[in-house]
Amino acid sequence: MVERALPLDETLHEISVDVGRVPLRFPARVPWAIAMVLSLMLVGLFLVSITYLFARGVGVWGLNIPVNWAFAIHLYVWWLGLGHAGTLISAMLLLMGQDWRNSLNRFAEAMTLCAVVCAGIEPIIHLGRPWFFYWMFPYPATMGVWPQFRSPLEWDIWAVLTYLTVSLVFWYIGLVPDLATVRDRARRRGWRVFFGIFSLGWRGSALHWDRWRRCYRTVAVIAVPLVVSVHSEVSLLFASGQIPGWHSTIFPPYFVLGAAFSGFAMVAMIAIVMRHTFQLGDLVTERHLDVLAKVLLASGLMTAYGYVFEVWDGLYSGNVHEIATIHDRFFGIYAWSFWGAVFFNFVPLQALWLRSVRRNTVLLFLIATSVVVGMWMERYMILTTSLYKDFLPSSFGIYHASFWDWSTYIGMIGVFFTPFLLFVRYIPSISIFEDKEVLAREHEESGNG
Amino acid sequence: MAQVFSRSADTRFRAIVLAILALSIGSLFVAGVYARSQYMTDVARTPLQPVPFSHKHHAGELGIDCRYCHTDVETSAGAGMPSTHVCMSCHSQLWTNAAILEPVRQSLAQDRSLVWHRVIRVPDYVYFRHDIHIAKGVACVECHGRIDRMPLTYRAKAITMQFCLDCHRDPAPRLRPRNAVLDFDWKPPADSKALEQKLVRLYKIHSPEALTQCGVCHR
Amino acid sequence: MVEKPLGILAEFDNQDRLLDAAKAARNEGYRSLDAFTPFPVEGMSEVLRIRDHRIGWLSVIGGFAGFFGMLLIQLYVNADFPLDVGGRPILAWPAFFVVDFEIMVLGAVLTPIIGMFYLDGLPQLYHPLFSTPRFSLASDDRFFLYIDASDPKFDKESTRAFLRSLEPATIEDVIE
Amino acid sequence: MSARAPDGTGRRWWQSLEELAGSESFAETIKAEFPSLFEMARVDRRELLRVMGASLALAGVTGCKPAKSDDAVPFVNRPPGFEEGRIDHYATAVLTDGFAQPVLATTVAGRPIKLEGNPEHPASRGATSFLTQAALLDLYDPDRSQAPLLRGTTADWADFDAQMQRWGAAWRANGGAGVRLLIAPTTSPTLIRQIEQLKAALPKLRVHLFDPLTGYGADPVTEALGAVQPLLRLENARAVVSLDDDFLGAGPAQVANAGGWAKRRGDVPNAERIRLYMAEATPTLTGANAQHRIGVRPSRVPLLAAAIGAKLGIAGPASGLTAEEFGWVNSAAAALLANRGKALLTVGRHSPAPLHSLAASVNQRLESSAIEYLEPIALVPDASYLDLVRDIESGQVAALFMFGANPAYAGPADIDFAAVARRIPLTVHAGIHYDETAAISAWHLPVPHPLEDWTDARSIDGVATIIQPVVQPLYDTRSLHTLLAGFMTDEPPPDARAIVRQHWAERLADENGWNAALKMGFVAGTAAKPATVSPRPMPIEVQPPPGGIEIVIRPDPTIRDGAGANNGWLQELPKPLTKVTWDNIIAISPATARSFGIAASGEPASNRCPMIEVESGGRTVTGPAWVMPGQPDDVATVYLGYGRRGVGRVGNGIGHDAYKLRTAAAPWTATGTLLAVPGMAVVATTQTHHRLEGGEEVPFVPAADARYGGATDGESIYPRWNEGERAWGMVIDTDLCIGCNACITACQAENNVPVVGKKQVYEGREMHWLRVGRLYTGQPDNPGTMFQPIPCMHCEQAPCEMGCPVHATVHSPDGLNLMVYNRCIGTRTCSSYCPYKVRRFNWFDYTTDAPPSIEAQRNPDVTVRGRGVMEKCTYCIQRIRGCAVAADIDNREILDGDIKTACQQACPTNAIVFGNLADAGSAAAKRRASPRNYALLGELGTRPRTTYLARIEEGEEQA
Repeated sequence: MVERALPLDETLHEISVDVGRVPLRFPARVPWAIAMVLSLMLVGLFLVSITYLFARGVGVWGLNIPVNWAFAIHLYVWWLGLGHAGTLISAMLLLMGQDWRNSLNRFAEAMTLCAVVCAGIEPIIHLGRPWFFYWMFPYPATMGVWPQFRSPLEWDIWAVLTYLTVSLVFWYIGLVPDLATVRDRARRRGWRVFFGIFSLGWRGSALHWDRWRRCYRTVAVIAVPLVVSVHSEVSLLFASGQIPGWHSTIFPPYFVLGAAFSGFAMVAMIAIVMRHTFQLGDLVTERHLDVLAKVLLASGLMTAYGYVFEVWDGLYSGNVHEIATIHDRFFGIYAWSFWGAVFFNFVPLQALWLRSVRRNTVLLFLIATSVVVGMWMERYMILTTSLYKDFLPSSFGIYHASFWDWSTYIGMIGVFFTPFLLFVRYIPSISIFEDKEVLAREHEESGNG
Repeated sequence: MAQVFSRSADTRFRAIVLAILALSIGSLFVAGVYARSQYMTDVARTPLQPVPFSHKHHAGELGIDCRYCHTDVETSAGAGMPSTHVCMSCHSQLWTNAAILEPVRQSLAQDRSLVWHRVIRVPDYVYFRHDIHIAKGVACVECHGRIDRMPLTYRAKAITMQFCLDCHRDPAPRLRPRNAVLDFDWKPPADSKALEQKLVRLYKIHSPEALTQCGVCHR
Repeated sequence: MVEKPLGILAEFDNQDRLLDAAKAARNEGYRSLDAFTPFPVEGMSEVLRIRDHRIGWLSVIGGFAGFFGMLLIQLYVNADFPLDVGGRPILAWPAFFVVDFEIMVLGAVLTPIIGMFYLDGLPQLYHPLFSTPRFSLASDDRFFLYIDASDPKFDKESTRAFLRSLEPATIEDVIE
Repeated sequence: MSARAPDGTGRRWWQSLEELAGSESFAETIKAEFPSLFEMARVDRRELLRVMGASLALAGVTGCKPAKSDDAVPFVNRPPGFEEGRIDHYATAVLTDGFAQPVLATTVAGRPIKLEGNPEHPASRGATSFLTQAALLDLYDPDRSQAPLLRGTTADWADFDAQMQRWGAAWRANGGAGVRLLIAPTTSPTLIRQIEQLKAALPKLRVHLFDPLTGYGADPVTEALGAVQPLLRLENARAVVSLDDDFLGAGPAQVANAGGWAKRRGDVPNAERIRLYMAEATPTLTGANAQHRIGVRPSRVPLLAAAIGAKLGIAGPASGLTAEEFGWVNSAAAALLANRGKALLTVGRHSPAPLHSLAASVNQRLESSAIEYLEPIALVPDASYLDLVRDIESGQVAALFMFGANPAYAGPADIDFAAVARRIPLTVHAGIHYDETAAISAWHLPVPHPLEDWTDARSIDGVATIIQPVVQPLYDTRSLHTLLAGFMTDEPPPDARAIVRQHWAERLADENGWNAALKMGFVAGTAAKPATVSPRPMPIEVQPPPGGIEIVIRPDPTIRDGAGANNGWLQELPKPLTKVTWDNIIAISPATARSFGIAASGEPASNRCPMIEVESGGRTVTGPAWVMPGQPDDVATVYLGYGRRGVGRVGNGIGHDAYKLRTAAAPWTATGTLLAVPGMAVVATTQTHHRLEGGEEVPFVPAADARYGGATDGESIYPRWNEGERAWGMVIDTDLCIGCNACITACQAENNVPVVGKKQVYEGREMHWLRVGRLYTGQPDNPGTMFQPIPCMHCEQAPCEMGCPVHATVHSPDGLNLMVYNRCIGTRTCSSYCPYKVRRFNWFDYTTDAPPSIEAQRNPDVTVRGRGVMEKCTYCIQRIRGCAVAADIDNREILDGDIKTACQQACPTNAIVFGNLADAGSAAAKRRASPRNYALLGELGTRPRTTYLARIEEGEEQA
């Protein structure tokens, strides 16, 4: 018989307690505090970096002509990619009726939110005149000039905004019933007011549940094509240019798969950490990690196919510039990023064929980390290797990341973790009622069987 | 278990939510209004000049030709500000010791320029030319308003890009025969449409596409 | 003095018993029923005859509005200031549809959610039910059947008796 | 566009960082930890203020709000003829090595903003060299010397006059015994006349020439041919054999030579085409444009000369040629013989006298119409610099006046001029900078820039130009004319105009003639008369090749002898072949490099060069080793002009001083050794990539009428836009381009293109709107070299426009790819999408705090770009709009040729043609219709408005 998502000995009440205690009687104060301090320091670094950036101009980064896009844009793609897993897990797997998602979707979605926020910041700070970013929106200006809707950049702004909003509301309506649960578990008045407000007075009425279900599934149905569209549009930001290595039809699927890949890796990392820190072993079981690892392996293989196809595509084109770019990716000065991507995204991954590895949290964590690093290199590779040598030798140039490139990026990691840490601290980070649903169903089955 | 919130909590809570929504949307609206407000466009701003010069008196009542002082208006980008000498060519005879003209006399005596304060100035990335507008029969009044009725000169129109575009998109109604360009009291004839078409042909007015391409004003 | 309750709440310890109770109540002829559960109970909607398809339609409407609203904006701005952009046509439909799609999604997501809260009458921070001592367990592991006083068949005593016949864990009046 | 930062708060805020950056320990730690942060921390005060400017702009989020109205300050008495924003053109000239470069100076509000060639002038025909273009910036150089200095402390002209009167009186008494003038080359008739008069008044006074560009001793040309001025007439040449003569390179004759050369390139039948045979010791522009080039060690050049002479039966037989040399000599000699009358043998200015003598006799033998010998145009000195030094050492010199000469820097290394000069009681230096020599002179006198004061000069064909000032003198300077006049009078000397006018009194007696000459820009009928030359027969001594490395010493391709070292435009101008900026390198051949373990990396990363040390006669210079394709093996070329100490903030302390290897006896060559030394140098090059499969960008056709099947207008799914009556376009003939870079400097001057400095160029952020691509074909040891100017293509289906989210770059109905700076938010998508990478970005605020004098140079018709916006070639839209408005005002059409872009106007070979493609009669349309026409990367379907004409490589012809 199929393995259960949750152990039978768990009761509904225990679920409420297990999850509810995290915000209410916070178990891991010390590690949390340490993490928070660290990520706040990173936020500080970020603030210093962009202050200097805004004060002097984007020249503080190592950018130049031809390589006038690097960290900011490649990290934009990377962050957004990390975000994708959240929506995929909660929406796609919900529609597929995958029970195991219910223990993961909540914090996966939270992770999505944080990642999308980071992704949204990157393109704005990379502007030459960021204080005019609002010119990208169609508002009736006294200039009488409007945005240019043929530009992939314009598409991206809307895509990211939509994605951010949708992820936010999807996450929130899923959260409301759980907030109600915590509200009712809470003893201190402060907590009860806090959760009371944010649970909007949810009562669990059958009528509400009915509407809620319809709504939640509707959003889920729409969210899936949205996710696909978002990273497709990001890929068009490159594919719309004629630069060798970008001008390829493989890009949309290639980007979406890569995104999902890195995202699942990120989810796996976070799942393992949280499971460990908050003793949620009963809810995030080895099975969850196992399934996660399988998905990781699958999307990884597809991404690998993407690499193969991209190379083949370039060679098959017979276009000297395309072939030159492939050559530079293999042997050029940025070859490290190409081979790095190939190695980190493919080699360690193969260990996941083994069940024992899939269920070994330490190994899985390491492999996931390697994937996140690998995808970082891939995005970097796609940008620089195409830009630094495009067509005319007289325009070739080299790019070196400057100190401020790195400080902005590392600081951004703090921007990612700070809200996420607040989330795990104050909000039920696992979907209580959905797990109860699963448990109840399993009791049924066991009762009948 | 007891209620967390009082009965009135709902009302207050909903009010707050609505207020936040209203504020966020309202602020955008306000910004739009602000951008068109006199504060931003400087309409009706009347800078204090070293001499309270009255266009109403000189151009309106005395009917002195604009070009008597603004000599370059037909031949160059700027209209040209009159040199002290020009002022004194009359005021060496008239009002020779009027107190308000003291700065002018001083300027001539000490050979120090009068410092006037501009009423209209476009940003330095906008390349406006008076000569071409005059040549194509666009009257002073279109941008400067009824200068001839201004005791003290002020900005009559909001010189926003939209303002320029409006005319460049549909120049015909703003055209008049060249000889009427400086005439503030000019009235279009009965069949103004016919005249417009005639002028458009006569002055070879370009198409709106050509007139609204960015390179016309921005380089 | 004890005034008329708003309704009566019967507590059950699992969803099957709740479902049976709800069925029974309907058969008894009660109509203004409601159930309060920690999670959406399979089949409850059918039992209580809840058929509300408005959410789906809201989504469709929102989607359409978003798509065509954005398309209109795009058409307007390109008509208002037509500019030659890389020799591309003024009406670049394929390019426009990308953003239209995004806004369609936005509309199709926001309207049903806003609609849901509106129809649910949420947020509603104060509710008489919250005063009922054991109601807080509705969000934990207890399952409640509720018969509202507005029900024509509602009678303080008989309804209580009927509910007791369903052998709930507890029965409580919901007091104002 | 960006608000200025008021001083105060901003400064204090940054003070700490600045102090930090100052403190040594901090710097070290940082350097160790983060090199790039260290770079950042070394911001100077100007940078800091610029920072604040930018940040305050950030604070004021003002969108498109017009600036608050500011003051209008009219004249008290309006000068007659003044008109607001009126643009005037004055015919005048600037100087290159003393020779006039005729120009029309464009002035706005009484200040010159651009120099354009004088189309009337026979020598230049309206073209200019990059040196002429850059001369404008010298005028505005903020580091120019601004007042007389007595031993380094500011003095008064009155003090000097008082002194001068005492000296003058004394010298007139003793006939000027011991008085010497050391003077830089000049062709000024007035000055030459004055010197004659002076020598008449002071018979014992002697005049010495100081010209590091020709050497320090006796002039070899004069030795061989007597005092004559050779003038090439390449338009008459069919076969040219050049022995190390870089006649297309930088110099006073560049424009004329390039013009003549171009008359026999491009659309001429192969039978008329010029064939160029070049043997050179180090790659030069001329070699790059030669069909038959060999690189030889300098010691071989006399041998080759002898061999050619032998072929033509002039010199004795020469032996010991290598196979390659033998083949080259045969074909060269054959070509000469086959083109009697149209053949030319020319040798480098620096060659020893016997070679000049041989060349002259060969050309006479061949009755060459491609060279003329004219009566001397430049001042003929009494003696050389070496004679002067000898006299000083023998204590014969009492007073030395140095006019424009800088021996303390540009003298040979084996003469320590500073020490020598101490033996002179009185030293007076007159120059435009307080330079190395000024620093060791008693008096320093600032002289005006030619655009500031009256003088005159003659162009290489001898035609005299009266140089009229086009701006009030910026500083308290005094012209050489006045200074010289001071020798002969006790009165306060007359001003330059009086002297110049007086000189031309008889030729241009009446004011009309004078005014006509001023208006025209030259004095008619002043061309130099032909001189009869009888070459002194001299034996060519062929030394056996010395052991070790042969060192070739050449002037820098852009700043030359170092006089241009403080000129930002020249410093940032990529050297034609190496594309190096802000630096001089040591060129060695690929093979030699390999022997030192240095490889020419194919990657752009290679602009870090290993250091190498060149030693000769115990003196050494150390510089970046540059692997130069086409450089002969075992030859190291060093370039003069760098390592300056006394020129100014721009030019001081960059590069290495190659004069250290120069000896008085052999100023152009030396022998010595190479030594690889540890360390890498950062060399800022704009094109590092030595790709040898060029030719894809510049295709070949066998003849002018041969068709090249390059796609110009690829098929497109989009309907055609803008079929207006005006369709601007540009066609560039790659067969005419010699890669001289005049277009780049002209563009920089016209379009307010900022100078960004070495670090920025190294980072890949040069701002030139127009680059000249350099392409190599064939083998590294002797490659074919081609040049391709690449401005914006103004694609009809521009990828860049598609990428901009805010309509900041769009297309105009007349086919311009517009860049609207004030709408740009700096996404840089346009540049990412641009296949030609012709866009430039303001990474920092490069303009806000430029020195006032630099701001004075700016073109008021071109927006000064602020920080964070993209910019690029606009086809000089300000000129297009100017013409269009003028035409519209009087309801006429724009005529073909009315509008010339700055690059087109400067181009000496007419390689660039701009015009209305919709008008089939226009020069541009005609060229575009040429069978050689092709679009760069046309296969991308961008439909460029800028197209090229394929290069012609005619097959080997039988002589």
